[in-house]
Amino acid sequence: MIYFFWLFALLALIGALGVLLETHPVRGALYLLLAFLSIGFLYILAGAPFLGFVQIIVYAGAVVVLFLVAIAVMSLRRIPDDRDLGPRGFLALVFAGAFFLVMLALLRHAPVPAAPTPTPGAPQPLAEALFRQYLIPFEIVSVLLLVAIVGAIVLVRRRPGP
Amino acid sequence: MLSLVIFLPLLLTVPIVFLRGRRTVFWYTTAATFVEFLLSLFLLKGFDFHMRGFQWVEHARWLPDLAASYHLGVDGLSLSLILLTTFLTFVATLSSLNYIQKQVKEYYITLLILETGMLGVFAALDLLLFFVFWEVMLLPMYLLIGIWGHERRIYAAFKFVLYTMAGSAFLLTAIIVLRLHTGTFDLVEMMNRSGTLVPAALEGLLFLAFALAFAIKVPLFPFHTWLPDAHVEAPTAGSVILAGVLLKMGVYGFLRFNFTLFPQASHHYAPLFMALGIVGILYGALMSWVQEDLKKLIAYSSVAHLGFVILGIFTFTDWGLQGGILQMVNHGLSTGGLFLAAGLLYERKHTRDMARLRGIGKAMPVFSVLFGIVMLSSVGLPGLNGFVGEFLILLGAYKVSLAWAAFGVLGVILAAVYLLTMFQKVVLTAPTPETRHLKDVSPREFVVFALLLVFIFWIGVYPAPFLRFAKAPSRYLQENVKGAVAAETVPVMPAHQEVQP
Amino acid sequence: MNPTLYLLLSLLLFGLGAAGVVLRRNTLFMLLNLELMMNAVGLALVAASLAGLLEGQLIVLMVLAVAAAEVAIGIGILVSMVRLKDSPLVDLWNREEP
Amino acid sequence: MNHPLLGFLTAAGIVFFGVLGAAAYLVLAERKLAGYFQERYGPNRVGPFGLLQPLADLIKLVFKEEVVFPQSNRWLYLLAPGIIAVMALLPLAVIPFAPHFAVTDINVALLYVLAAASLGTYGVLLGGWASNNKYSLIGGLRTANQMISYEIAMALALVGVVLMAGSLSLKDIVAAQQHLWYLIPQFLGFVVFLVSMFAETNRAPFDLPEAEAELVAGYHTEYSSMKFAMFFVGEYIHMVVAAALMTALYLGGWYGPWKPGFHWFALKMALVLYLMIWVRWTYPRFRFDQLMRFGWKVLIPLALVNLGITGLVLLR
Amino acid sequence: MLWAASLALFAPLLGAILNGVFGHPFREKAHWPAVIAVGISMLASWWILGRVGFEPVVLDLYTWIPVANFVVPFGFYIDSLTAVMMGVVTTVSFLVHVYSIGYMHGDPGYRRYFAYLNLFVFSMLLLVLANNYALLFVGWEAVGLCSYLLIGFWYEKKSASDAGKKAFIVNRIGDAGFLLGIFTLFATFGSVRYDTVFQMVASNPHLYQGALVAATLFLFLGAVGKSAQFPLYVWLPDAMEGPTPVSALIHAATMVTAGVYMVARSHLLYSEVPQVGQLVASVGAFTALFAATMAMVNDDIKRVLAYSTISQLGYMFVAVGLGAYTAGIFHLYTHAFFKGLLFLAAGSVMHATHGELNMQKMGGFFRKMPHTAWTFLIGALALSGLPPLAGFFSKDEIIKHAYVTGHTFIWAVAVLTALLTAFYMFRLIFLVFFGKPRDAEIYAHLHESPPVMTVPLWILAAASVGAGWVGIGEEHSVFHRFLETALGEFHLVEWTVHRPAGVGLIALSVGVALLGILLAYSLYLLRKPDPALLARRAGFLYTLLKRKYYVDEIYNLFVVGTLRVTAKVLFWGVDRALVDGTVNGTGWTLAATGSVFRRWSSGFLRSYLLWILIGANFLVWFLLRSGGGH
Repeated sequence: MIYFFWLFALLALIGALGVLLETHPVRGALYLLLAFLSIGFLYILAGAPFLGFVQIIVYAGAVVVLFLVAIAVMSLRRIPDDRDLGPRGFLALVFAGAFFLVMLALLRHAPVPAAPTPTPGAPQPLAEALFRQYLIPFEIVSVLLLVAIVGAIVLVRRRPGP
Repeated sequence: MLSLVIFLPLLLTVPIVFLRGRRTVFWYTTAATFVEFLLSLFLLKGFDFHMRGFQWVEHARWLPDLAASYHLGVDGLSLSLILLTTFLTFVATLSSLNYIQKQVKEYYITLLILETGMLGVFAALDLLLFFVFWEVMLLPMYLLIGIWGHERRIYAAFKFVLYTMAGSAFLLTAIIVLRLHTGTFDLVEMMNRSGTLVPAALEGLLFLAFALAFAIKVPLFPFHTWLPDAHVEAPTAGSVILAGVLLKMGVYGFLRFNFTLFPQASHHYAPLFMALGIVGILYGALMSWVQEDLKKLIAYSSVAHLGFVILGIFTFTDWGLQGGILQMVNHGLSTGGLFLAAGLLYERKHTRDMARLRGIGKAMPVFSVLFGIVMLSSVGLPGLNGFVGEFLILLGAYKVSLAWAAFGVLGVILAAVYLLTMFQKVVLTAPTPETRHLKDVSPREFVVFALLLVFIFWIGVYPAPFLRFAKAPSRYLQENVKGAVAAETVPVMPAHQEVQP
Repeated sequence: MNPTLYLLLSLLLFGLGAAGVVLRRNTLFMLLNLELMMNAVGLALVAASLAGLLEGQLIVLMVLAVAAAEVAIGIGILVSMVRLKDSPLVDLWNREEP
Repeated sequence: MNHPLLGFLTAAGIVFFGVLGAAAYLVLAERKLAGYFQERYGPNRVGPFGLLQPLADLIKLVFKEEVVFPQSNRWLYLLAPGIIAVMALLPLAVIPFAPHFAVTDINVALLYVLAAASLGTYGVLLGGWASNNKYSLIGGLRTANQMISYEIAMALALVGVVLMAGSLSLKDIVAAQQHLWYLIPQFLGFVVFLVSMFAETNRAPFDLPEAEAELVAGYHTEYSSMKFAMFFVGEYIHMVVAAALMTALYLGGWYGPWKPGFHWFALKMALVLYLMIWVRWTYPRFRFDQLMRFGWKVLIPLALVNLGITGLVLLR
Repeated sequence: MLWAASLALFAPLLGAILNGVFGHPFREKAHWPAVIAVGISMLASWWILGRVGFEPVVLDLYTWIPVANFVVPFGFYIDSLTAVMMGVVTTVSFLVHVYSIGYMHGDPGYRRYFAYLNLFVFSMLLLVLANNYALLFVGWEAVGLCSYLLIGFWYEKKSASDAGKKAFIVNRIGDAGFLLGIFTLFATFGSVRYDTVFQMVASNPHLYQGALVAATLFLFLGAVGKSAQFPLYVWLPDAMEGPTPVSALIHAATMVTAGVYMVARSHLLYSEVPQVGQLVASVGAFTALFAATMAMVNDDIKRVLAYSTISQLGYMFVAVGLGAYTAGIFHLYTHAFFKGLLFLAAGSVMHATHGELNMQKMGGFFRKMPHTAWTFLIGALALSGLPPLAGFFSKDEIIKHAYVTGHTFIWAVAVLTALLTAFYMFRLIFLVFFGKPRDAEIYAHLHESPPVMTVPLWILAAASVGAGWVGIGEEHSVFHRFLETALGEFHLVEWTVHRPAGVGLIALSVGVALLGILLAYSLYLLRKPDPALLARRAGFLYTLLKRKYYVDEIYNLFVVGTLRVTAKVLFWGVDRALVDGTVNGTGWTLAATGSVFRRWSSGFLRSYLLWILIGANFLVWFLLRSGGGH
């Protein structure tokens, strides 16, 4: 069971690196797809199948498709040297690394307790919590989504005139 | 009734929006300010000049939880200034027919709002209400200078606002501290409890805070640099009102708040402020002597005149106080006249530089006579209004000590120096080709000056009715300060006996 | 299977994502990395749920919804950027030093 | 350790080959039925009544020449048909063909099915993109749009069923239909699910992407031989799986009037398949904008209404 | 009595308003309203002169300034002193008005001139009639104003308007002192009314010794300013820029005498403080001598007469200073007539020579202008103090009084000045009227002035002769007894020494006068010791006198110059640099700090992202430091 985790973790990392380094848009999107799928499976492995499949449906199924469609529609080409390795890029790497180390220190400083073996949770308790204590956030998120939809449409609508 | 007087100009601004044409708006506003002047005269009916307290009092709920109330009232001092305000605004409006070409409607609306602000300041008996009106009055003035001013108007308007705001910052803090100590904003209540109003140490501090805000407004010596710039850049009407009324608010503040609420501190700091007054007189006179710009010269001359007033009121003698209060009205008239003349010249020659205004005596004889009389009233020639005030102030100063009077008298000499030099440069020289064929005073402009001259001669020859305004307030202030000083230990309630003139 | 492993992975992913966003000049890849960062956060939350905090999963749902909305708007912006400047490069939109 | 895995593998093998065979013969059945609908015989030359026709087709496709043109993303070009085929097969793992016979059962089975459906879009999209020509690209995009839009409608319809059954696992859903097929209470849901199934499988009125007339052959224009076969077979497998799903969700699975068993399941599947073929050869094709408008403005609201009604009914 | 006084006072005011404001219709004949008004005023004054009784008449019209206990009435105080003054003022004014008709004929500002003249008469009468010091001050300054307007009458000429301004400012300095005097009086006596003040001083004289000294000194400072005594005399010579009739009226007969009148009016105060009196006398004496020296060398007729006026005023102050108030007023009375005559005669000379005043360019005018010449001669004789004429009686009385009261030094100075007076007057006569004409062109155009000018000259000449007789007999003369009532106890002041005054004294003064005339005769007519030669040998002394002791230059340099420099320094230094500097300074520093931060938001999008990342780091690092996590 454990080696499944390492497999998917590795795949996720490959995906992430791919997105980081790849210049060709479609290939970049596909690396991302790989990362999303592996994270989805990791969710399932972590005892949250509902979450895992939702992740797969939403991210892998819709978001990356959206990216691909966008790339296709705008016929984005590969931009060879779009990586900025000047002083700013270097600083970015330094601070990303620093952030990682700092978080690590924080992690070590406040270790997360190792939990009992995860029960493959059925969706019931999750649904229970979602619609009882957390009803309001649920409603707010729905409003947010509505706004996002309207926003996206307005943003991209071809305005008459120049 | 008092509220009507104060807020009528504000109401009258509404119809302006619907009028069309520069002339119609002009005649409408002139009529409006004239009606306002008549209405303020109505306040005189039944006004008892001997009564100590306030009359035409109006008291209404405003901010009960802050213990601030809409409390208006008038005594001799504020009534004289209210009449001066309405009269000067009327004269100023009358004089700004062809001076203002752009945004005419907005100009007249600002003027009327300014009038409301000013009247409010003089009638407010509630510290918070006073502060509100104090700020309300500031904005239209800023607009007047900022929009309809001349070349460096933005700088001047900005400086004007910054200076006054700095002052009012201290003013506000002092009012709040006072509110915390006395539990109310109401001035009358505080007056009844004067003496033990605020612990002694704090009294000095509060006095200085109030004094700073009013000193900037007066303007006293170190804080005066905004005045020349503001005057040079302001349009004629703006200058007339700025000199005629706004400067008096500083003095009014001293009389109404500093002396009534902090008698001990007033007495304690009197020599300092008298010295500042003297410095103002001499410094103002010297400054105006070397000026090339006509309006800047007149501005510095009002610094000198106001120095006289400050010298007068801080003597805490009957003559000093009554002289000071009368001199405020006189200064309004004479300096107002000077600014009108300067404005008139600017309308014709579009310059304030005396070098180019040389020798208008020949071309404009009538104007020269009018300008001469106003100049002489400003010099303080006996028989005209300036002399009566100055004489009393110096008399009061002499009562305090010969030295003060001696320095004051120096001011009288210097006044003659710089004003005559100016009059000689502008009027009494051979006309240059530029000034040879200038148009003399038009009937409307003549009426403007005539209005001023009537009062200049009247106060000069028969000042009694005007001195009556200041009788009761000065008596009260004098007793208040004397009482507080005498009773250093035991605060004595000011005796409430009737006073024989 | 313990949560620290998950957290470690999510940290790594987040770091890579963050570096990516700042490094890449092409807006598309910035958006991709951004999505990656959001997922890394999801992962960390799942790790938390592993450690017993059930609400973790719930929050992941929320994060997921937000991320989806964010992509929609991101792609919208990308489209209008390309439409205006014919290239997805971010640097075209820098405001010169006044 | 070996016991559960072994059982799992044998069941998977049975289902896989069973469906493969069914798909092959479904192709033949479609061509035969199309012929009868148009009053002509279908293929009857190869073997008795043309029964060996699918075998013949298979051999033909396999030996066709691999036409491969030079272009950058070869891997995607090759991967696309595989995705479609695999994604089509995945749902079979959770469908309960017989009372005690199902490859496996997970409590979020329906989500698993939905996931498979949504991943399916990639095959089409990547296929269109990789074949590097405008028509296939546009075809690919249109298919992707269509599948995503109808997926939403399908998901909402399924929610109705889940509400009634109270569980996401197909076994439980089928078990819950013992007395009352969900066809009746969820009729609206059934209609929406049926229509979206047609869209998901790109068949009949919704087969715009590879509509011959305008877009030459849609996303699989550039594919030939084995790869084309994968596409073609994938489509038919998808039909079979769709039918299986429909029977499991709405037609009560293996329940029947007398002895419930697999034979009822097979019968209902056949009926559904017949319905699909029948619809294909009668209805004209949708225009793309009509298709999208129908999907968003008719189907999704209908599904929501159905959801509303079931919710109200259940609540009371 | 009230009616007469008000009539006398307000008639000229009415005339001034008529001419000034509504004068348009009169344009050419503007002199009619003016002359009539002064005429009425003169008649009223003579009527009062006749009717004035022993007790002063105090009348109050209305209360001018009622402030607490400082109550200033607008009222009259009429006694013999007032009557005499009114008489002198109105008579001389009337004659000057008539003379001006001719003199100012054709001047564009004709109407304006007569308006100012009337205004002047009104102010002078107000000054004389006032019944309290404050109202006196009003008249005092009003007269100053009129002199400013009249001196600067031809304001196109820069020198004229400058002279006007100078006159007003110097007067103002004097008035400042006067003001302080009034304040001291009010402070000590609680009122400024003559009657109350005099009554309080009379009742207990030694009570207010200190205050009285201060008051009298300040008042005298005012008198110095107004009557052009040293050091405030500088404005009088320049005042000659104005029209000559103005000089005659204002700078000979009336305004300048206001100072003497004021001292005479407050004789009770000055008698209480003899030491101040002595100061007044010594200042008077010094000024007399000082002015006389300058008159000797001056070549401008009007300037010479101006200096002679200053010198004669010095004599009057000597008189009132030493307590001989009546003598002072008597000299004032006679001086008004013959100095007025001299000025008007000089005016007619100027009229004839079209404005030429330089004596060096004249000579031998006697034949061409007999009337002017003769009247001028009479005036000069009167001024020098030869027996039958007015000058002798009044001046001699002062000299005698100085000797009698033991002030030998002042007496000596007085006699010496008498000599110099005779000398410079006859120098003028011999240079102008006798000898050979030095400038043919001027001499050719000479013509006698029209009768309207010469008739007043002859009237004044007669007055110069006859005026003196009134005062024959010192204490017992008609004039003295008349003024007795007003100036009260003549012998109030007991001087320590009381020497008998023999006839020798009179002989000495007449002799001195004749000596002066003889010197002038020999020097300027016979040219035995040629004046030019003398001048060169005198060298420095001569140029010193010529340049009027450089007094004007000194004033300009020290007083005006330093003030102007300090003003400039103050303006640029304090106003601009210091105060404005700080204000603008604060503004500037704020802007500077602002711009530092502006650079930080560079507009480079991705650097913002970087900053976010850095920010996140610090956030977490901070969380770590503060004992992160529970």
